[in-house]
Amino acid sequence: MRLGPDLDQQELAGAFRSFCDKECSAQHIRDAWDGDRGWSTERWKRLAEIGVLGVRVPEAYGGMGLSDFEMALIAEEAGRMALPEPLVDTAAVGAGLLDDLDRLVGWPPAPGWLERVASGDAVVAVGTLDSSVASPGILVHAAGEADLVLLAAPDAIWALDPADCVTEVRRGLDGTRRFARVDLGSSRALPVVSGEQVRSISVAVTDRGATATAAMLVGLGAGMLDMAVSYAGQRRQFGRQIGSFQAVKHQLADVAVRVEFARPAVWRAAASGASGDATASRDASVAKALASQAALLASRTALQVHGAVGYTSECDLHLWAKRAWSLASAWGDVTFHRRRVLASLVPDPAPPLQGQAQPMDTFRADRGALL
Amino acid sequence: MRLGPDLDQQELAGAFRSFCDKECSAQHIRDAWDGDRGWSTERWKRLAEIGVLGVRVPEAYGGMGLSDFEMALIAEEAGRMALPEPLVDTAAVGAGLLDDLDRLVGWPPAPGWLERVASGDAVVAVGTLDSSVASPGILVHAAGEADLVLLAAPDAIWALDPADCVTEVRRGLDGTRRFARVDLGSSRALPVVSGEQVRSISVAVTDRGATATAAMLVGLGAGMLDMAVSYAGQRRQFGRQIGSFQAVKHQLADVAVRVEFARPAVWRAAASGASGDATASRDASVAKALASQAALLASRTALQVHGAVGYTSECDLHLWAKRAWSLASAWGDVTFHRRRVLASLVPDPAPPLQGQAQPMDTFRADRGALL
Amino acid sequence: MDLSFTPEQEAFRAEARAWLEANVPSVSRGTGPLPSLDTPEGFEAHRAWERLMFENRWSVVSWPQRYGGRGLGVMEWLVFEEEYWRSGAPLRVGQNGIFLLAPTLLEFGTPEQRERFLPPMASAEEVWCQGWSEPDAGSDLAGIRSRADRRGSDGWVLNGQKTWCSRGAYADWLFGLFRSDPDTERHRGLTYFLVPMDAPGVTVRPIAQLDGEPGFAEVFFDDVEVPVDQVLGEPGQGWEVAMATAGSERGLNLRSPARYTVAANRLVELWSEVASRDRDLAAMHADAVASAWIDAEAYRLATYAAATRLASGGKAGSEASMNKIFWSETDLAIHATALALLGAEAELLSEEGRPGDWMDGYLFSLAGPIYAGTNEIQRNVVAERVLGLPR
Amino acid sequence: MDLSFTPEQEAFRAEARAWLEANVPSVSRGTGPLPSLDTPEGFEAHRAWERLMFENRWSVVSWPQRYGGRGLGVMEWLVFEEEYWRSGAPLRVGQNGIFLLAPTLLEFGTPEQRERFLPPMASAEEVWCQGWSEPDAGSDLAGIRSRADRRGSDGWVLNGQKTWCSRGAYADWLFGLFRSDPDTERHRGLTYFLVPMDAPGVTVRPIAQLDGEPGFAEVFFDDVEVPVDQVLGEPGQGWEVAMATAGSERGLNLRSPARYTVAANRLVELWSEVASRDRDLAAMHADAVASAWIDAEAYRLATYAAATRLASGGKAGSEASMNKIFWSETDLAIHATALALLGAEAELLSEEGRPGDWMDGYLFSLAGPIYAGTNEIQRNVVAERVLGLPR
Repeated sequence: MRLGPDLDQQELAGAFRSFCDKECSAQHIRDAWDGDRGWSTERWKRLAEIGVLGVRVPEAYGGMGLSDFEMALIAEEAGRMALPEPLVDTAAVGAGLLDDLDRLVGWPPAPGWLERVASGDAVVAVGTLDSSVASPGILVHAAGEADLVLLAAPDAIWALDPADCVTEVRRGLDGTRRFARVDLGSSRALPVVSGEQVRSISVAVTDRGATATAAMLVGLGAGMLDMAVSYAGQRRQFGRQIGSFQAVKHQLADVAVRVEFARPAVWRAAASGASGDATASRDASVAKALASQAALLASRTALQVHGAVGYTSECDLHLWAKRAWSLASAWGDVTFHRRRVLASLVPDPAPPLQGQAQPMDTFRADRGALL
Repeated sequence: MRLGPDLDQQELAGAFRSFCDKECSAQHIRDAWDGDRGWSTERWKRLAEIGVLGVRVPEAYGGMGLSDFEMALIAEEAGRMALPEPLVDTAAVGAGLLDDLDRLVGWPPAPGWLERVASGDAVVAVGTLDSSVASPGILVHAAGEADLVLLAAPDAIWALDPADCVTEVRRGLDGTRRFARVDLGSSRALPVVSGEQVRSISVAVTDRGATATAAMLVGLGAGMLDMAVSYAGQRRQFGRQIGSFQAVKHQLADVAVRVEFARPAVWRAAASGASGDATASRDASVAKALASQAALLASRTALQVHGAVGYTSECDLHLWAKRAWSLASAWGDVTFHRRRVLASLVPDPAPPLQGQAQPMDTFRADRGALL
Repeated sequence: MDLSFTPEQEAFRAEARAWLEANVPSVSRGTGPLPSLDTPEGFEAHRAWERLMFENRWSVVSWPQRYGGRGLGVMEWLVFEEEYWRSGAPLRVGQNGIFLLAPTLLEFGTPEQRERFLPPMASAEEVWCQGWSEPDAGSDLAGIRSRADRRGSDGWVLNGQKTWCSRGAYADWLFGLFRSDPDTERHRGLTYFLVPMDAPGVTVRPIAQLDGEPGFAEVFFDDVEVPVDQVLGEPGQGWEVAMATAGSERGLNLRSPARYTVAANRLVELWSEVASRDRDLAAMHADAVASAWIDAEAYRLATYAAATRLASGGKAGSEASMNKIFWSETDLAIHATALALLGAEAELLSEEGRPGDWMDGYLFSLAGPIYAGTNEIQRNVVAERVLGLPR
Repeated sequence: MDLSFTPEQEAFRAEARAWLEANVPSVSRGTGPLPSLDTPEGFEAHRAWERLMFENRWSVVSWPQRYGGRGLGVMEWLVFEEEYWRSGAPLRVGQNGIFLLAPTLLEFGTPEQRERFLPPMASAEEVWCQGWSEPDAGSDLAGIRSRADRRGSDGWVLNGQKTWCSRGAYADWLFGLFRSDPDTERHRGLTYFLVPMDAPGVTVRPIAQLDGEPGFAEVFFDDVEVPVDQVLGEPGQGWEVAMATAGSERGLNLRSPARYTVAANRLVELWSEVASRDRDLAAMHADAVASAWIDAEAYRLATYAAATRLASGGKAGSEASMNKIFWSETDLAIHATALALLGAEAELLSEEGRPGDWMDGYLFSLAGPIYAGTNEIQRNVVAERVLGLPR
């Protein structure tokens, strides 16, 4: 039993942290807000160059051949600096699903797409559907900027050209996140694969999305905690640093506790996903519930500690806070995942939890719990 | 529009407060714990002498002829001193139901019982049932010490001799509260009244029980807050009174806020009940939810502020805290009443709330939410 | 104890409701909703709405008639507020003047000052912003360093900087605290000034809030000359005057319960919609929804109880700090619960790039525990002044 | 990263489970449950259980074999704890000695002290209680005033009073801190003593806890003579030695995750029963139940992560304070949620006058945020030592 990164893994995360420190400042994020797509195609190329986009692409296809676990370490660092690029969508969920389609289904285009992901030549967006019955269209993050849109239902998976299926793009409160309406009906595409074999692949999509997003939320929480601690150490009122007031100390200590106790759960979920453990779905939900809760508490507390300064968009804090709010409901919010955990624990799913083991409709079922 | 006690009412409450100060010390409560019935028959007589047991008994039957509102003011003071006698059961709920049976049903024995209540000659206990189908027996507070047990179902009301229906008496964590199992089946009694006309009388039983108990909880909360403030002003650690630490201050300030904002809701519920307002049930539930929440927060915080001292049964605090825990689930707990409020607000009761407007089974449906 | 309103109050309610229903800017009549009051066009649209209200004597019902009010009591004001919020009428662009400065003017102002300032305030011809906080004096308001120096017998000269002035980007006048005696510290030696924003030497820098709009501003004073009759109260008495305003800000005046009860009722409607789609999901949120609604109701009832005390000659005191904690947390709870029900949908912007109503309300509610003295400060006040805990 | 246990660990788990299943006092075998360990008969029954464990080498699996252990690592200890709590075995009457004093003895004790004290501690032949707090030194532990005066070359004399000594009513030995240098203040000049409770001059006054049983005691010292070899560590070094014990108390040693995961699983079972009766009521509590279970799981995972760091040569630090906050609040959440599900039933006493299991657990959990340094103190530690906020 080992739970935690080894030295190599720590080094990998540390190297990526240095990259983010240099290449993803708050000003970079503001530039991304102002841009057409919410993130930088140049930095995307750089992410490919340092290998991050191919972390979980097999070496044979130009990737690093690592697992969801290393991906989670990377995602935490990305969260800490609020990296705007669709890393989770493409490098974690997209690459993971393409890898499954290659290994388990033998879908011919998969290797090509995996190569393009690793080289930074393709953005992949992934959405999930409750059922394969065509819906009036669901909103999928980053699908508007993607080269490939994958949709996973319990009994079918589609690979779509965004040009055929995206009907509109909406902006979110976080300026780096754009949501495209994907209309399966209008694309008239046939599924890549369908039938009972699809279920476990689709469940893994949700689990991977939840876990990688949870990792990013832990990083966002840690980042906001750092900002608040730093501000509380500088700002003076009543002749003292406000961080010397017990009320401020205790609020920040509570944030530290929630963030620290979310991290091992993310590690566990990522490792369970990587090794296909029987508890992988429950572990992912545990991680996402804890990480969302931690990041929401961090955002709420950091805003309060910053006072009016934090209420301005001149202060960088809101760039992190809005990302946290968005990600807290992405890939299932706190309520969704708590429900899923409970459903996994009762032998015969009790009535209040029926139907909860299904992958969710990416958007409508994404319920958020802000503080 | 006036919401609050007038001068006469304030005076009534003030006089009763003086009585409690003199005749209900913590030592008196400890004596009650050790006694056979959990309270004092001598003090019961004294309560009758000062008129408190007949507050809402008509003057014609020897009472003060006042309303549920004055009763609530009295109950708050009783809560503040953690008075052990079954005041709510007999003087609020019992007298209220007997008054209804007299005025609305013309039940011949009602005047006699009301006279006995006012004179301190009778203890009345009241329980509620989901339906008139005989159950294996429900637990009713104080029924073991009562001279009359009234049971209210949506379609029938029974008046029982405790000797015929009480099958066992159980003790609670609060040593002043004893619960008797009342077996309707074994009593073979016929209802005093039955049919559709009963429903509103039975609903009023629940509302009156919830409101008077809420008043007592506000008093208990205020009492525990006083104890904690007083202790925090005396106890020194690190060379300072612990009440000078911001962490202690803020916890106690939060208790003060919750207690202060529960009180007007109790006034409103009591006044609505007294005047038979259309919103009386909702107002009662609002009051009980707020008061239970406030008293539970007060008990949790007072225990924490007292530290290990408060964890002993040598310290008086536990006498108040255990009463608060017990009353927080008596006559419907926080969850029960929140559900009832929500059910009253949605025009067509939404599925999650069906069946919630019924009076509850006194015991099984009493769900508590401790902090 | 009497929970009913008088026939006069009921008639007043009916009149207010009818007027508001006929006049509130609305989609159905093609007159609304107004653009955000933190945009230039929105500000002017809100000003026009205030003027219409003033012309019909709805702007300041509790003020004396001579200043444009109806001379009504606090209960009638609460009734009006219930109807105002119920009607979905716009946020009040003049609120800082009407609800914060006006009570202070009525208490401390000279007859001439009241005549001069109250009517144009009520009509929003002159919109006021508050100039209290400074970069180093936020929660610690007594740390004010902006200076007022006496110039001759008939004037003062102001220098310094104020910040977080809500509506400051577009306001016409500012009321603010300045240190008039340089040898004093903390609460002493402050003076309360009324300053036109177009006075020479005043510079405004708008600041974008969380929603991206310039909801507040920094205001710089560079040798701004102010005549002596623009001092409110006595020179050096500024703290005492300001505390009267702060009581209004935290207490009943600024935050009438109706805004929360209306929001709480909307929350229940939202929940009811969710319940019709997903019964169990709704049940999982039922506790939070009910709790938020109950707290809004508690605030409403506590306000009636406070109004009852005031009507009997009682005086508002440190309970204002309890109010502030309670309404700000209730507001947050209502909006956070709504966002939880909406899920990811909550974060979508409109085509114009504006947050949806619930998100907008949530962003606004986040400021509640911060402005008018952070809730941490209010808890200190409750602990020390209400409970008597040692400082 | 390897989430599986080694074959040796799995074999150890199986052995532990089999032994516990065969030996844990149980209703079905007519051997349990044991009476409360705070009653005289319960104390002796728990002592006998510890002796049985010791005889089968299950009492202290992570200790060196020479003292009665199996010399196993922290991971094996966690496995054993999981099995122990899973089996429903009794609370450990010797826990203060085994989990708090023993690690300190192993770090600071002389070889003779270890030989003398560890084996009878492991067999519960000698049960230990902690003598740290004093009436005026609770959270402020450095305020200790009980004195140790040197008498000749081979002994000390103790005077003063200790309080909140858990198990103090029946314990055989006490480990405690005394001020050995009267001229010092706060953390300096303290010495860590090991004192037999039957020494002349020791008086014990049991104190009833919330459940009415004497779970702790006051202990008075009146010229109690103690030889020099009953000092743990160097004279004057008591604070440093004590802090090692405190780290164990707050951290991993005293509160292994298994007790919470077992309680959380029981909570889910309870919820599941409620769900079969009232679907909507269960749904309204689902969030709290899931949240409590998830927090217990988070504590378990965080403990494995900490054990991984320790196994790689890392050292436990101020994270002990985070642990203490987290396990105490998780314990409270689990039990409070259970009581909410049980409703009024929760408060009923048994025929013997004892609280039910969930209420008993709730009462116990209420002490969690208080003992071993209140959570307020722990939050100070986290803020100042982990986050580096100014003192």
